[in-house]
Amino acid sequence: MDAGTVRSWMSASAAAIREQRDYLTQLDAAIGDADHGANMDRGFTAVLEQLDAAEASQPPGKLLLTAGSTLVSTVGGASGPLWGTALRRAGRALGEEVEFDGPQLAAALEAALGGVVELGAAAEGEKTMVDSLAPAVRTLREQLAGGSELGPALAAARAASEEGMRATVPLQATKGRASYLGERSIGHQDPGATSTALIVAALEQAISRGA
Amino acid sequence: MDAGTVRSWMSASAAAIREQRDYLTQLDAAIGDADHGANMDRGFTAVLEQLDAAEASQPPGKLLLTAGSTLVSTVGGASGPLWGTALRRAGRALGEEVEFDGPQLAAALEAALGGVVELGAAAEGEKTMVDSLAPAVRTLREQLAGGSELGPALAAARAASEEGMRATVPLQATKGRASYLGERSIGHQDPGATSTALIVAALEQAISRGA
Amino acid sequence: MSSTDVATVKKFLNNPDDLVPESLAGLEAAHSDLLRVDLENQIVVRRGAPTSGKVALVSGGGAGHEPLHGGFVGVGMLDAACPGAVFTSPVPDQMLAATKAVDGGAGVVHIVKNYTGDVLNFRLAAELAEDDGIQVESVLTNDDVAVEDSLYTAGRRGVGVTVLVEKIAGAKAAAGGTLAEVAGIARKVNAQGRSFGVALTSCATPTSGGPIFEIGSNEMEFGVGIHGEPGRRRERVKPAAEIVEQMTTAILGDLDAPSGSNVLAFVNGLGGTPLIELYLVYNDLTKQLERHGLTATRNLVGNYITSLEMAGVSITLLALDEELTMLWDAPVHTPALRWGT
Amino acid sequence: MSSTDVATVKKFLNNPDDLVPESLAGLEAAHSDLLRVDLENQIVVRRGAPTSGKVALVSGGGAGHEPLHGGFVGVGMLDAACPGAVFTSPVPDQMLAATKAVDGGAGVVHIVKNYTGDVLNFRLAAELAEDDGIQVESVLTNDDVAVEDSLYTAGRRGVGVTVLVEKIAGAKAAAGGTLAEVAGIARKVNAQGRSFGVALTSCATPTSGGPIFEIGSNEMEFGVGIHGEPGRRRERVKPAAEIVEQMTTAILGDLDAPSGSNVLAFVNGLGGTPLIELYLVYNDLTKQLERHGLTATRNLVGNYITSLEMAGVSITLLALDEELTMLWDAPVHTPALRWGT
Ligand SMILES: Nc1ncnc2c1ncn2[C@@H]1O[C@H](COP(=O)(O)OP(=O)(O)O)[C@@H](O)[C@H]1O
Ligand SMILES: Nc1ncnc2c1ncn2[C@@H]1O[C@H](COP(=O)(O)OP(=O)(O)O)[C@@H](O)[C@H]1O
Ligand SMILES: [Mg+2]
Ligand SMILES: [Mg+2]
Ligand SMILES: [Mg+2]
Ligand SMILES: [Mg+2]
Repeated sequence: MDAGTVRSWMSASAAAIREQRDYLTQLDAAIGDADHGANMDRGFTAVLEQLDAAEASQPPGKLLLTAGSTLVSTVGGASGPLWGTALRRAGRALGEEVEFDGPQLAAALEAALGGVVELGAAAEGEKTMVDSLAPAVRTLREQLAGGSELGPALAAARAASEEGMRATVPLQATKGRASYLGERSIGHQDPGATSTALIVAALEQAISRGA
Repeated sequence: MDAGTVRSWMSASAAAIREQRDYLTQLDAAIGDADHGANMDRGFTAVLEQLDAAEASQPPGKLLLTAGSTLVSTVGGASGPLWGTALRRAGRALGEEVEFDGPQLAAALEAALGGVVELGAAAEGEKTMVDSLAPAVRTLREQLAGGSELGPALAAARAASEEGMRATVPLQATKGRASYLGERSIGHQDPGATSTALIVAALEQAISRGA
Repeated sequence: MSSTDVATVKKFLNNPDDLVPESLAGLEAAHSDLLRVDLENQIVVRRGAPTSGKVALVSGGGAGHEPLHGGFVGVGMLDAACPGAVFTSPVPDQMLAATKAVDGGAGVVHIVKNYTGDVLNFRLAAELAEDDGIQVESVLTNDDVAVEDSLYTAGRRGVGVTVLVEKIAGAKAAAGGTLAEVAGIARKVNAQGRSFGVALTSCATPTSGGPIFEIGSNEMEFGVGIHGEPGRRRERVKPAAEIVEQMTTAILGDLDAPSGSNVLAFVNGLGGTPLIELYLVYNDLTKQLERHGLTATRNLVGNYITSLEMAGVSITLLALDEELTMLWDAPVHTPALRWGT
Repeated sequence: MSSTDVATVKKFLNNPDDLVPESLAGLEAAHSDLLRVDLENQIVVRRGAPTSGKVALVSGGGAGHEPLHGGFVGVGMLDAACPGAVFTSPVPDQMLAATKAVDGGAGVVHIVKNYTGDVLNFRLAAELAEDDGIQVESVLTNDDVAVEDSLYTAGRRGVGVTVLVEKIAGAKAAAGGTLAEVAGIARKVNAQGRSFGVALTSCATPTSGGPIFEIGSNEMEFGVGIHGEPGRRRERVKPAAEIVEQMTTAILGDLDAPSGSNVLAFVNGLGGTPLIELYLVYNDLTKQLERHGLTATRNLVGNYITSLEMAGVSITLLALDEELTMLWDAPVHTPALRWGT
């Protein structure tokens, strides 16, 4: 995997978010302020512009740093700094390498998760993007450690992130805007966990296509 | 006819307006500002209070003066000064007499109409209360002049006022708030003409009951 | 037609009939340094009134247009206001009580928006005041170009310019103007100002509870009044820049303001339109003014003459000269307009 | 549930995405004596900033709460404001640009409403500013008693008290307060202020076009936020006096203001509630204060921290002492708040 993989990941993420923009916003309307779709779409549109403008020779880590900084600079809201920091940490983890393998990818995603948790202080079960990102990272790590190929490992990670996303429905939010609702947040799927599952799915897609 | 006649006229007017309050307001919503029912109801409620408080010995003209002043002081809007002046002029026309006959009644109503026209400067056909009051006064005068009994003459006057009221529907308003609508005022019945028809009908009712 | 909820428009109310007096009591409680409320007569009177020798300004009209008029009682603007029931002209008794309460011997100017009810009631009040030996000059505002001033209407409605008349004539009175001078400057402001309003939704009066007119989710009332009177025509909603262009064209078609003139540009919210949109409208307006060679040397953006919770906006342009500019800039201290003090 | 029209909420707009910049351009055009707008960075900066040696105040947050914050940039209040998209926290780049534009060498106070997005973005901005050698103190406002401040929430939301913090800390900075003093007084205002909001209708963001929440024609959101976040519970609409009693009880249950205290009573419209109702609410509020032995020695009634066109009201009570009263009374000259100058 290389810079091309990161570029396709970001493209696939942007496309998925664009397609689900209204759905994400609707989810946010139910327990937040109805801007999550617009926020993420604005951010990933800018990411694609920045990556198009980035030199072709840039290594994958550098591209992720750029993508993360772009999210921080364009999204705003809670999701901007969180996903921005995540991608920046992932980029930093990949360093200057031109290529990366499965374990390096897993480490990068772990760093991403670490950034989210450090900034947002949410543990799993608080009805946030962490509920989708953490199981994905954990599953990828476990599958690779258990000897899985990257393809099936990523598929499992994607499934785990989607399961985590769906598992936010019965939860009561205790972080972010949805926490203001108290018990009324129960019964709704978290928008951030939903966009996160889309981004994880985009990663699987980018890598399986690239393979 | 005497003070009792005036008192029953005012009671019957108040009752009819109370009953049609929402209808009058609806008519006013279509081509005005949705307050005519409330205005007239507030006014006639106050009139009844004032008449209840007025000495039993007061002559009919005095009672009409009080009623008119009360309308001026409590209604506001266009209808308050207009109907208030109308009743005041009618009261002045009856003077200090304790009793009055058909021709005196007709003269009082003519004075009332004169007051409305003097203050509001509306001619017939401008889609105002004049379209209901003027035919009523004219018909009463003509019927009495033609030898009619008061009862049938008043019934004819009432019918004429109702016809005048209905005839406001196709008119374009050129006076009052409805005139701002231009052609869009066409097709709606004038609220002031409608309440006027109620007051004329109340007069017929008061006199026929008294008879 | 849309499927808007016609059943009720929700409001912060106790008894609907008490809205006006309870709101006035709140106004007095909040601004007792500036004014007092006479609840029996339902009038708002400037603290310290009457001022001997100063011409007094009284205005009034139906309630529901707040801050007009009660919010403009204070130093350098109105001496008294008489609010009627919502959208209903007050009665002559109120106007008379207000006139008596503020007359300082130099006469009283009645500022009357041109609606049949207001005109008739103020006419009766002026007669009564004159019977009491108070000199009254009535000034009619009739700036709404959405209405043709012709034999076929009750004349143009008084709308946005009323705020400017009250401010500028108030300054003239504070500066010691005579009754004729104060009335004269008020008439000049009215003559040099024109307005046009557009509504996106209807308002609802507290007693009726429901919207005054039905309007589709893609429609606007072009040329709406401030009492929920429907406008001259119903149009499809357009981009703000186009709406503002149409409004400006209507106003400038009737205002003597040649290229090179200075104007006061007043973007007024009708109550339910958020401030963020009013400033967007002001931005579009500046472009239109530029196109016509006009400079907005003064401006006012906000909710000053409203129509309850109606979503909508009106634009008023006032052709300025030095005198009007100076009077506009003069100190004013009222609940709703304040500067220089 | 009502049959309210969910299709669209009509607005004065051109391209929905341009609402914020176009509105800012209008703000600048209307108030160029007070402020300038840097459209590239989407920030509002006080004319004449930076003032050497003066502590600067920067605030920001999602747009849609106007006049907050841009309307409070000027003399004696904010030095800069950074609005994000509607209801979306601005990004650190804006906050950094604003901070740099106004730092006069004495440090910058960031006034941050307690929402995860605002907190995180301002945190990143403060780090960047400190990297640039600018001293930053962040002050969090979290006055909304409708939200429990517990492990189970992101903490209380910052609402009405933010306006009071900006005014009072602005006065402290204008009076030459040090960074620690200005931040200290800001924190004191936040600590002594509590708010509670109620909505009768939802607002609609320009991009979504429809209401954020559905609400029946007889319902209200009790404890609503300023971003259309539903409140803690849905209730049937009650008479205003009862609503105000419940709001006051919630606030006073959490505010240290014993009988005999002076308070600043702030009745704030959320955007779509007419002023006539706000004053009615203020009237009901004075009765509640009286019942609790409190005196409103200062007050503010109007639309100051809004939620687009939401019909609703919030009440903020601030326990006053001499210092806060004096700073509240100090001159201020901004588009939305002005006195003493
Ligand atoms: N403290 C937090 N940690 C992790 N994720 C969070 C946190 N707070 C909020 N989020 C995520 O952010 C999402 C909301 O993002 P968005 O709507 O873009 O921002 P905002 O809430 O500021 O409007 C939530 O659905 C949730 O997944
Ligand atoms: N100039 C006028 N002459 C006679 N009647 C008039 C005139 N102007 C208005 N009216 C009558 O007044 C009625 C409206 O009364 P009302 O709704 O109580 O007052 P407003 O128009 O001030 O709200 C109209 O329907 C019309 O019949
Ligand atoms: Mg959101
Ligand atoms: Mg009417
Ligand atoms: Mg009326
Ligand atoms: Mg947001």
